[in-house]
Amino acid sequence: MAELTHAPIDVAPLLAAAARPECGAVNLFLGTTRDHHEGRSVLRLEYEAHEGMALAALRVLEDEARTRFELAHVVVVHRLGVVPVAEASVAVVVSTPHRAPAFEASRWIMDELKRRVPIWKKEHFADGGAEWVKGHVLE
Amino acid sequence: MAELTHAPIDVAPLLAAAARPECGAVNLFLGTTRDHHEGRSVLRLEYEAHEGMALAALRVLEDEARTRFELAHVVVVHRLGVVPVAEASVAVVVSTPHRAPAFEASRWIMDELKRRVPIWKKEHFADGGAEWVKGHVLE
Amino acid sequence: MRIEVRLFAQARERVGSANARLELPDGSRVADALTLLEQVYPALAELRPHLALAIDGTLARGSDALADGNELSLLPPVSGG
Amino acid sequence: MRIEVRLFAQARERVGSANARLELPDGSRVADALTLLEQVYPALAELRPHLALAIDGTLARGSDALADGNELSLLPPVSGG
Repeated sequence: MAELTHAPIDVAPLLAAAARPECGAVNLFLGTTRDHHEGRSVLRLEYEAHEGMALAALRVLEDEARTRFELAHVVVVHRLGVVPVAEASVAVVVSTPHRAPAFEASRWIMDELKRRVPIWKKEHFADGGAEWVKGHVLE
Repeated sequence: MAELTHAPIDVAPLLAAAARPECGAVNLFLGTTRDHHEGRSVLRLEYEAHEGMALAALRVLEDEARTRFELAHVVVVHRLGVVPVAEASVAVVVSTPHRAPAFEASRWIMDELKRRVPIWKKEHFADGGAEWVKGHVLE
Repeated sequence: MRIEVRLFAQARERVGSANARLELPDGSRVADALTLLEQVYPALAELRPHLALAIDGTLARGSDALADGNELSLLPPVSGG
Repeated sequence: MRIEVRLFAQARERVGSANARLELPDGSRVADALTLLEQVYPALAELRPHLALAIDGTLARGSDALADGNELSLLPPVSGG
């Protein structure tokens, strides 16, 4: 079940929970802070959420993905607050009997997460500026 | 760089090595032993390789994937010997600046690995039988 | 009636606070609350076409009615992940 | 000349060993080695259409020439992952 955390994401327990006897595939996707964006050097990202709505939206996403891709297991964890370069802001773990749906589900969850979940990302640049990333109007 | 191992695959160092400042996406795929296949209950898998050729083929795969998907980082680890249910026989880790190629590369590597790498898998069934999985003629 | 407003990201920064409190006449709708907020915080106007809105954690429209004690959230375009 | 044969998976099981040694006339090709192996181990015949072959770790064809000391690998259809 989805979680929000203000601490670094620990993937070990996520992978342990994803090991299922009935499955042949586990996929873990991590979205990490990249040190550049559109030619500017990025020092860190900072995330903010409507935590109640974000958690609810992530859990709906998990449920939809579980049905759509016949997942045996799915967990999304999103970190909030400052996320330094090379650290993960989001982890998506899925387990499936066969591998193709594991890739498809992970990708779909990430695409939908960026559209549907009230979380905001601010980039802090080496040149001193900071900007909220242009996002998607929530529907 | 690709590895073969007779021990359980430890993903922690693989993920640590995949954390790259210039990347925004890390994908880890694990192929795990499933407890059933075509209606039969599976107790364990057993893998065998032409180790020299398999390692060389995996490294060629890594190089091709690195070029084709512009990967910043790629490692494939394959376990040999007995792999119990729910444990990983193969791990593929990639890092990319953006997420789409991370999913595509992971999937491509797994598809090609099954065609090109001299590794063989035997299923041991609960009913006492054991069978080599029907595979792909190496080209 | 009294409405608690929660502001996020750009909306929060333009207002300078994560929270605001509005006093509105009975029968007011979400759009009325936004209009009042824009009078107090004109920097919000530019953001308004891009805002999603929620009443007590559920997405809402400008035409939705407000009730005393509602929490109204101003949600700029999202960018998680 | 002497050829070291390595057998994997089904090929290994049908022969009952991971290794074999062949003595072949000079000028022999990969196909000659296979034919001799099939005489000694008839259970290999059924597998032959599906085998890939390698000389010293490099994929080879039936028509490729063998040299003294070559290692010939018999590689059944692969199923890693």
